[in-house]
Amino acid sequence: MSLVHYLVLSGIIFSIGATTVLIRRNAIIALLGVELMLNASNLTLVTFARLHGDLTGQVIAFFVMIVAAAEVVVGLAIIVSIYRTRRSASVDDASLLKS
Amino acid sequence: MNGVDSMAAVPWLTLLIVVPLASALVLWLVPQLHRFARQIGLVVSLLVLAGAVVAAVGAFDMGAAGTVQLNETYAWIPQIGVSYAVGVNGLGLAMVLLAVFLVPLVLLAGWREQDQPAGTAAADRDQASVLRRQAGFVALILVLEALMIGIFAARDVFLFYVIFEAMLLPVYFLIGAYGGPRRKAAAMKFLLYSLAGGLIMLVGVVALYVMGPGGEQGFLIDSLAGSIQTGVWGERLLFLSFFIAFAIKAPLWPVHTWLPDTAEQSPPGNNVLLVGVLDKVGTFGMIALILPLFPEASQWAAPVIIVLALISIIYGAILAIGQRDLMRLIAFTSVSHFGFIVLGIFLREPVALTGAMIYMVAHGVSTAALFLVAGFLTQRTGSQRIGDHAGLQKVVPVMAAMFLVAGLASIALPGLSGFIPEYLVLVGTFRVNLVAGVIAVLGVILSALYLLLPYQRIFAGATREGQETVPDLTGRERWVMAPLVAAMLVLGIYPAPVLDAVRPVAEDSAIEQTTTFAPAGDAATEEADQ
Amino acid sequence: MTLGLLPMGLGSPAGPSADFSNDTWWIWIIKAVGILVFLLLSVLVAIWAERKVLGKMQTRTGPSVHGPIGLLQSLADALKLMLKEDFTLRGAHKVLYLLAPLLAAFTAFMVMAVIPFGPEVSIFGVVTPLQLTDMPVAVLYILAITALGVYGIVLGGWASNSPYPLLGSVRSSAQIISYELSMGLSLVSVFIVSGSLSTSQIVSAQSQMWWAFALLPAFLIYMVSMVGEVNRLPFDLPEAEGELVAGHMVEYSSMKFAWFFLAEYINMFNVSAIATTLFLGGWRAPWPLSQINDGMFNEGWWPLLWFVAKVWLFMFFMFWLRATLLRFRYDQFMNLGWKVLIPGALAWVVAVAILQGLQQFYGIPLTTVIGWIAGVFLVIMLVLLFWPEKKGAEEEDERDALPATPGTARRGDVLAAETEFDPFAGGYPVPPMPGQKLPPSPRQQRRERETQLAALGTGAPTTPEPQKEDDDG
Amino acid sequence: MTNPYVPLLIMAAVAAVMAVGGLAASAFIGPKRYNRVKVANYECGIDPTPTAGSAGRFPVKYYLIAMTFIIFDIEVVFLYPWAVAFSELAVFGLVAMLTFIALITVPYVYEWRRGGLEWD
Amino acid sequence: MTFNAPEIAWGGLTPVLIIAGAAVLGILVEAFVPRGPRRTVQIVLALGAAAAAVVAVAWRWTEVQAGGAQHLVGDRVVEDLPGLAAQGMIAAVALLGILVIADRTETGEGSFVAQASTRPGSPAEADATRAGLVQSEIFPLTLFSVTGMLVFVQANDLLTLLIGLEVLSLPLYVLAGTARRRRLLSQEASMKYFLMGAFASAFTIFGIALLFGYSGTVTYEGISQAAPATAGLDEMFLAGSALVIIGLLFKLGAAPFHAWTPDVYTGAPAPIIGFMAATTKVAAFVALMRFVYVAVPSMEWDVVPFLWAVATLTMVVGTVVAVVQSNIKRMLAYSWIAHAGFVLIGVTALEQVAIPAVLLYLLTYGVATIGTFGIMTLVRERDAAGNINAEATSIEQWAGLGKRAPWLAVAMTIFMLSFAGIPLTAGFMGKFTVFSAGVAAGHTWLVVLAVIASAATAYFYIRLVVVMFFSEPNSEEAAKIAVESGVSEVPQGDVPTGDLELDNLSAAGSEAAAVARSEAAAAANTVSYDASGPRNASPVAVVASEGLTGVAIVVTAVATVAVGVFPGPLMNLLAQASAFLP
Repeated sequence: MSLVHYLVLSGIIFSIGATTVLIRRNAIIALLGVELMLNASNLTLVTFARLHGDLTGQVIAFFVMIVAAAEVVVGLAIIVSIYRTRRSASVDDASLLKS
Repeated sequence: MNGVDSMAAVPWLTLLIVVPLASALVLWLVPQLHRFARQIGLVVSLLVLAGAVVAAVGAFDMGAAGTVQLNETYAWIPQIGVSYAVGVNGLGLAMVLLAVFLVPLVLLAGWREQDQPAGTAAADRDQASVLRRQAGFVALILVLEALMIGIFAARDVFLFYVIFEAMLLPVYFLIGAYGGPRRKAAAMKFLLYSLAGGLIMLVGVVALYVMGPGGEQGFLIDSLAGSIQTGVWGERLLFLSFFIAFAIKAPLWPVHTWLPDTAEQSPPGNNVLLVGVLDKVGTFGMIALILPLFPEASQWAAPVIIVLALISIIYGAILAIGQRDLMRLIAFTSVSHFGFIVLGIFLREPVALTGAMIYMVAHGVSTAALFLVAGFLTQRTGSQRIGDHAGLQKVVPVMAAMFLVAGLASIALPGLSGFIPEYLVLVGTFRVNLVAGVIAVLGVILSALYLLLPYQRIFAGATREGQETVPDLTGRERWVMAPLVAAMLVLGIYPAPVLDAVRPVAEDSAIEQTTTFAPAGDAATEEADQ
Repeated sequence: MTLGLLPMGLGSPAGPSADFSNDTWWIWIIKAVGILVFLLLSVLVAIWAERKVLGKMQTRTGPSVHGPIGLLQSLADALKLMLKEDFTLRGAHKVLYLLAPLLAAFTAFMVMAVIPFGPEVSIFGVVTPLQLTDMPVAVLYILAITALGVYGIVLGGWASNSPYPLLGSVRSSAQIISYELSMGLSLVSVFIVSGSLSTSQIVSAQSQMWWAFALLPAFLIYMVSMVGEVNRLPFDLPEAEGELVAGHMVEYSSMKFAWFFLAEYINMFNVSAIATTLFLGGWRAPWPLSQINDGMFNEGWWPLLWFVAKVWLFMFFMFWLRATLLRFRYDQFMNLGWKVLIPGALAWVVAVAILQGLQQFYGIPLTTVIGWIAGVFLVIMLVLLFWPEKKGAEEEDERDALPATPGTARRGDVLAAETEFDPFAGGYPVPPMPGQKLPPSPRQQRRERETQLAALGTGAPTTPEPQKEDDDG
Repeated sequence: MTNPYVPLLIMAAVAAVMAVGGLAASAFIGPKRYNRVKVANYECGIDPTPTAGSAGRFPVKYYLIAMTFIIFDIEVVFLYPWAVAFSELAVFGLVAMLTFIALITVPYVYEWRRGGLEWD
Repeated sequence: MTFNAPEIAWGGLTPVLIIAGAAVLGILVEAFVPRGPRRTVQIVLALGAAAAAVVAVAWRWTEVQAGGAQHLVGDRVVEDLPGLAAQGMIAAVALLGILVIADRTETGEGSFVAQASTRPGSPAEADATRAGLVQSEIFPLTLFSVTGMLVFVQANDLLTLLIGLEVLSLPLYVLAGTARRRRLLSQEASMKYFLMGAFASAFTIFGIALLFGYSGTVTYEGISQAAPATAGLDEMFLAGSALVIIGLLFKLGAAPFHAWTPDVYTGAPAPIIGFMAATTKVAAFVALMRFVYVAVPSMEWDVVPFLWAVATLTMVVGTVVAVVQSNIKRMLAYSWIAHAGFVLIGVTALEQVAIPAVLLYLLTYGVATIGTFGIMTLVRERDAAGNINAEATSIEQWAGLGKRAPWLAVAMTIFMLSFAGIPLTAGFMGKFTVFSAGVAAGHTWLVVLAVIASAATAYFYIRLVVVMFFSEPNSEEAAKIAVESGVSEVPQGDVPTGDLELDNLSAAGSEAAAVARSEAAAAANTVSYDASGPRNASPVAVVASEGLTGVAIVVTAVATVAVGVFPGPLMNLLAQASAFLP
C-alpha cells in the first residue's frame, strides 16, 4: 500500500467532511464535518511526515488536534447555547439574519 | 527692496485661502456668532476681495502674466512628492479675481434667503435654527471661496486633485441643505457625477505618481510636464482620465446631465458659484493641466473633443430653447457656452485659446447675473417655471432690464462681456476649420433664441394675473446687480486688462505645443481640417 | 532507596525492551487465544470469587451449590445467559444497539494484548516473551482502546431509546471521561521516570524499585480512578441498581447483556493488569523473592504467577471496596474526580518533573531537594501555627448575587437558612436543604397534642412544650 | 523487528470472532418467543412514556463536562510525548511544559472558582 | 536523535507576551477578584496591556531599525518592520477598541449581555440583568484575540500561522455571541461565524498539509526554496497554497468567502465588530502578504491571477450588494468586503512598496471603523416607554441625527468620508497609496475597476450622511413605530431614561414615565407620550458615552483627519516597513 493511497483516502475523507458541512443543516453535524476535514488533514500530515522522514508533520498533527479540540469546545458552547434558546440545532432554523 | 518685492513677499494666496477658511471654521464652532453670520461673511469676503485686488495690482507683475507668480511652495507629503504649491499666472489670477468678486455678491444676494427655513419639522421653526442655517450657509460659501482660490492657484497636481474633490462637499451641502424640494436627489446626482469624475482622475493622479519623475516635488506641474515616463497609449489613457473628470465638471456633452438637475434644485447663490466659477475648474484644468502635461495626447484627441464641443454648443442651445424651468434653461445655456470654451481650448490656436480664457471670465459674470436675477424672480413668484410668469416688464422694470442685460451679455452682444471672447473663439475656429466655425456660428444664432424667447415670455406681453404686485428689485439686490452689470460693460468695452493677463498664457500654451510637437501638430491639424 | 528513584531516567526514549524477533504467526495465534482464554476463565473465577468474598465479608456463604464450593456457579450463569432469548428492543437503533455490546467486549479483549505477562520463555521451542506484542506507544494504545470502550456503553444506552439506559450512559460517559483524566495524568510521572510508553520497558525500568513506592501519590490516584473507570462501587453510578436498575444494560438480554457484563469484569482485569505493569513491577517477583537464587523467580514461567497474583490483589481490593463502601452521590463523585484527583495528579506531575529536572539537569541530589522542601515546609507550618485564625472566610460566588427563586435553591446558598422549607418545591416532594428545618409531620403534631392532652388531662390547649423523647421508636 | 501491530491485528481478529460468535451462537440457540411487552421499554413495569424520535437528549451539563474534559485531554496529549522525551528535551522542555501546565491551570482555576465544577 | 532547544529572542516577543500575560491575568482576575471591582480591574488591565504593547512595539521598532530584522523562535516567528508595524497598529487599534468595549454608555449597560450563558428571554437572564452582572470575560477574550493577531502577523511558518489564526478566531466566535440586545441574532451570528470559520480553517490546515507534503518543511523560507527544486508536484503546491490563501481570504471576508461577514456584522455587538473588523483585517492582510511574498513568490503567475479574480469579485460583490442595504451594519459589512478588494490590489502588486501602502490603508480603515462602531453604540432604538434598546441600525433611523447630535454626526461624516476615500481624510491616503502600488505593478485595469467601485461605495456612505443631515425624521412614522414597539415588546431592561443626552424629558415626565414603567408597559406608553410630547416619540435616542467611547471617537476622528491632511510622518514611518524578512 503506497503512500498515495493514504493521500487519496485523506482526500476522500476531506471531501466528505466538506460536503457534510455544506449540505447538512444541523450545526452539530456540520461541526462533525469540520472535524472530519481536520482528521483528513491529520492523515495527510502524518503520511507526509512518513514520506519525508520528518516528524514536523506529526507535530503539526498534534497541533491540529488541539485546534480541533478548541474548536469543538467553543463550537459546542455556541451551539448548545443556541440550542437551548431554540430547541433546534439546525442552521436553517437560525435564520433571522437572512436578508 | 522696493514696494513690489515687499508686496510679493507676502503669502497672498495662502492668506486668501486661509482667511475665509478660518472664518468659516470660527463661524461654525462659535454659536454666539451665528447672529452676525451674514455680516461676518460679507466682511470677510470683501476683505478677501480687497486682498486679491491688492495682490493683483501690487504683487502681480502684469508684464509677465504668462509666468506663474506669487509662488509659495512647501513640502506637504514629501513621501509621495506632494507639495503645497500655489501660484497664479494671468489666467489663474483672472479666475481667482472672478471667484472673489462673485462671493460677496452671492452673500449679499442670499441675505434674506434663509429667513424662512425649508424644514418642516417643528424643531426647525425656531430662531436658533434659522440662525444656524444662515451661519451654515455663510460658512459653506466661505469654505467654497477658499477652495476656489486654492484650486485656481494650485501648482501641484495632487493638491489640485485634493481641492477638486474637497470642493464637492461644500457644494453638496449647499444643494442638499439649502436647495429646492428635490434637493436630496439633486445633491446626490451632483455628488455621484463629480465623484465619479474625480475618482477617474484619481487613477490618473495615481498613474502620474507612479510614472512621474518622483522626488519630493514630483507632483508639481512644472516637474511633471514633459517628464512622464509612459508610452503613447499611456499618455493617452492618462489624458483621458483627466479629461473625463474635467469634462464632467465643465460640463461637456454627453456628461452634462447633472448640471440642469442640480441647477434646478440648487439655491441661486450656489448656482452662481457652481456654474460661474466651479465649472470653470474643468476648463481651467484643461488649460492648466491637460495641455502642459499631455500635449501629444491632447492633440490626438482634439478632433473628437472639438466635435463634442460643437455638439455641446448646439445641443445646449437647442435644449435651452425647449426648457420650461428658468434655472434649467440657464444651465443649458451654460452647456452651450462651455462648448465654446472647450472648443477654444482644443483648437490649439492662440487666438481661440485667448478667447476661451476670456470667455471663462465673461461667462462667469454674465451667468452669475442671470442666475441671480432668476433667483430674485423665482423668490418673488415662488415658481421657476417660465410659463408661470408673464408680462412682468411693467411690474418689475429694473429686474427686466437686468435680465436683459445679463442675457445679452450671455449671447455675446457687442459691447457686452460675451462678445469679445466669442468673437475670438470664432475667429480662431475659422482659422483652423471652416466647418467647425460654421457650426459654432450656428450656436451663436441659436443663443439669441434661447434668451430672447424666455425674456419675451416672462417680461413681455400682458401681466399674468396675480403678478401685478410683484415687487421690483430692492436696494440690496440692486447693489448686488450693479457690480455685475458694471463688470459686463467693462469686459465688453475695455477688456484690455483681462486680455493682457491671459494672452501671454494662451500664447505660451499654444507655443509650447507647436514647438514641442510640431510634426504631430501638423498631422493633427490636417485631421481636424478634414 | 530514594536515590534509586530514577534508574532509567537517562538516555533516549526507549522502545520495548522485550524482544519479539523470534515470533511467528502461530506463536501470535497461540498468545492471542491464550489471552482470550485467560480472560474468560479469570472472569468466571472472578465472578465466583467476588460473590464468595462478599459472602464471607457479610458472614454468609455465597454460591455453594454448583460444583465444589460453588465453583461452577458462574459457568452455569454464563450458559444460562447464552440460552436466553435474544431480542431487539422496539424503537431501538438497530445497528448501534447490536454494535454496542460487541464494541464493549471487543475493546475489553484488546487491552491485554500489550500487557507483559512474563519474561522470555520457550513455547514449542521458540523463545518469546510472554506478551503478545509491544510497541513504543503501548500505554497510549491501552488508553485509546479503553476510551473506545466508552462508546460501547454510551451507544448501548443511547441506542436503546429508553430513559434508564440513556441516563446510565450519560452518567457513565461523564464518569469515565472525568476519571480518565486523572488516570492519564497519574501515569505521566511513570513515563517521566521510565522514559518510555512501552509496557515491557516500563516493567524493566522497575527492576530496582516498583513505581508504586517511588510514585506513591500517582499510584493512589491511579487506584481511585481505576475503580472509577470500571464503574465499580463506590463509583457505580451508571448502573446503580437502586436508581437506574442497571443503567445502560437495562434493555439488553442474552449474550448482548453477557458481553456487557463480561466486558465489565474483563475491564477490571485490564485496569488491574495495567496497575500491576505500571506500578507493581509487572511480572517481577516481589522483593524478597526477587533476591532468591540470583533472580530465579524472575525467569521462566514463574513471573506469570507473580503477575496473576498481583492482578488478583487488585481484584480483591475491588471486591473489598464493594463490600465496604457505599455508593457516592453524583456530586461527591464528580467533585472527587475534578477537584481532588485531577489537581492532585497535576501537582504530582509538576513535582516529579521538577525534582527529576533538578536531579537530572542540574545534578542536585534528591535528598538535598527534599531537605530544602522539608525545611521550607517546616517554616511555613511554624508560621501558620502562630498565624491568627481568620474569621469566617467569605465566599464570593457569581450566583450569590442572583436573587434566589424558591425551588431553585442550590447547595451553598445562604438563603437556605432564612427561606421557609417547601416540601413540594417545584412540584415534587423534596428533602430539606441544609439549614432548613423539617417541619414536624402531621402525625407527630397529632401525637404531640395527644400527649399534652394526656398529661394535662384537660381539653384546653396550653403552651406546647418541646417534645423530644417521645418518638424514639 | 517485525511490525508490532501485526499481532495486534491477529488479536483483534480473534477478539472479533469471539464477540460476534458469542452473539451469533446465542441468537441460534436461544428461544424465539415474540411478545409485544418483551420488546417494549423497561420502565419499572409501568407503561413506557412515548419517546419522540430516536432518543432522548444528553443534558447540557454533560457538554460542560465534555468541554472541560477536552481541555485536559489536550494537556495529556502533550504531556505524554514530553514525559517520554523528558531527558532529551532537558531544561527547555521542562520549563516549556511547566508553563504549559500553568496555562492550563489558569482556566481550570477559573472554572472552579466560577462554579463550573459544581455538580448537582 | 538529539533535541536542540530553539533560540528564543525574548525581547522580540515582548508585545505578544505582554498581551498574552494580561489575558491570562485577566482570567485569574475573573476567578479571584470580587465582582464589585472586577470590571474596573479588567478594564484597567486590558487598557494597560494594550498601551504597554504599543510602547513595546515602539521599542522593538527602534531595536529592529538599529539591529535589523531577526528570527525570534527558531525561524518560526520573525520580527521585521512590517510585522512590527502591523503589531503596533493592532495594539493601538485594539486599545481604541477596548475603550469602546468598556464603555457602558450612560444607560449603565454596555453592549454585552449580563450572562452569556443564560437563555434569551429566560427568567435567569432577567435575574442576571437585574443583578447587574457583567460578563467581564470579554476583556480577557479580547486580549487573547489580540495575542493571536500579534502572533499571526509575525508568523513565518505555517504552524505558527495556524496557531495564530485559531487564537485570534476562537475568542471572536464567542465574542460575537455576547450582544445584550437582539440576543438571538447575536447567537446566530456567533454560530455562523464559528461554522464558517472552522470550515475555512479546515481548508487552511489541509493546505498546510499539502504544502508540507510538497516541501517537507513548513517554514516560509523552506517552502520558497523547495518550490523551484521539486518538480512534478506542482499541482500539490498550487492546491496547498490556494487552500492556505483561501483560509486567509476567509478571515478577510473576501468574496466568495465573505458569506459570514454581513451576518456577523449584523448580529454581533457593535463594539466587538468595531474591534474585530479593524484588527482582524490588519492581521489577516499582513499574514496573507507575508505568505504570498515570502512563501510562494515562485508561484507568482498562478497566485496573482487568482488574487486578481478574488479582488475583482470582492469589489464587485461588496459594492453591488452594499448599495441596496438599508441596515447600516450590513451596509458596512458589504462595504468592508469592497474595501478588502481594494486592499487586495495592493497585495497583488507583489512589490515591496505595496506593504506600507496596504498597512496605511488598513490603519486608516481600522481607525475609522472603531470610530464608526463606537458611534453606533451610542445611537439606540427606543420604545415608546422610553427604554433604550438595541443599536439603531436602520438607515432611516439615523435621519436628523445631524440636528440632534451634531458632533456625533460630524464624526460619523468624517468616518464615512474616510471610507469613501474623499481627499483630506485618512481613507484617501490609504486608497491613493494602494492604488499607486497597483498601478506601479501594472494592474491599472484593476485600479480602474476599484475606482469605479469606490465611486459606487461613495454612494452609500454619502447616503448615510445625507440621511443624517438632510432628512427629517418622519415624525408620524416614528410615532407609529414607537407605539408598535412599545406594545409588542415589553420593556426588557429597567433603564433610567431621565438622563438621556438629548432627551427633553422634564423631571416630572421622567418620574411619571418611570412609575408607569414599573406598573405596566401599556400604561407607560401613554404616560411617556403625555409627558414628553411628540419629539420623544422618535424611536431613536442618542445616549451619552461614559467617556471611554467618547475618547475613542474623538481620537479616531482626529486621527482620521490628521492623517488625511498630514500623512507625511505616518507614511515616513510605514515606508520603513517595506520588506519582509525572507
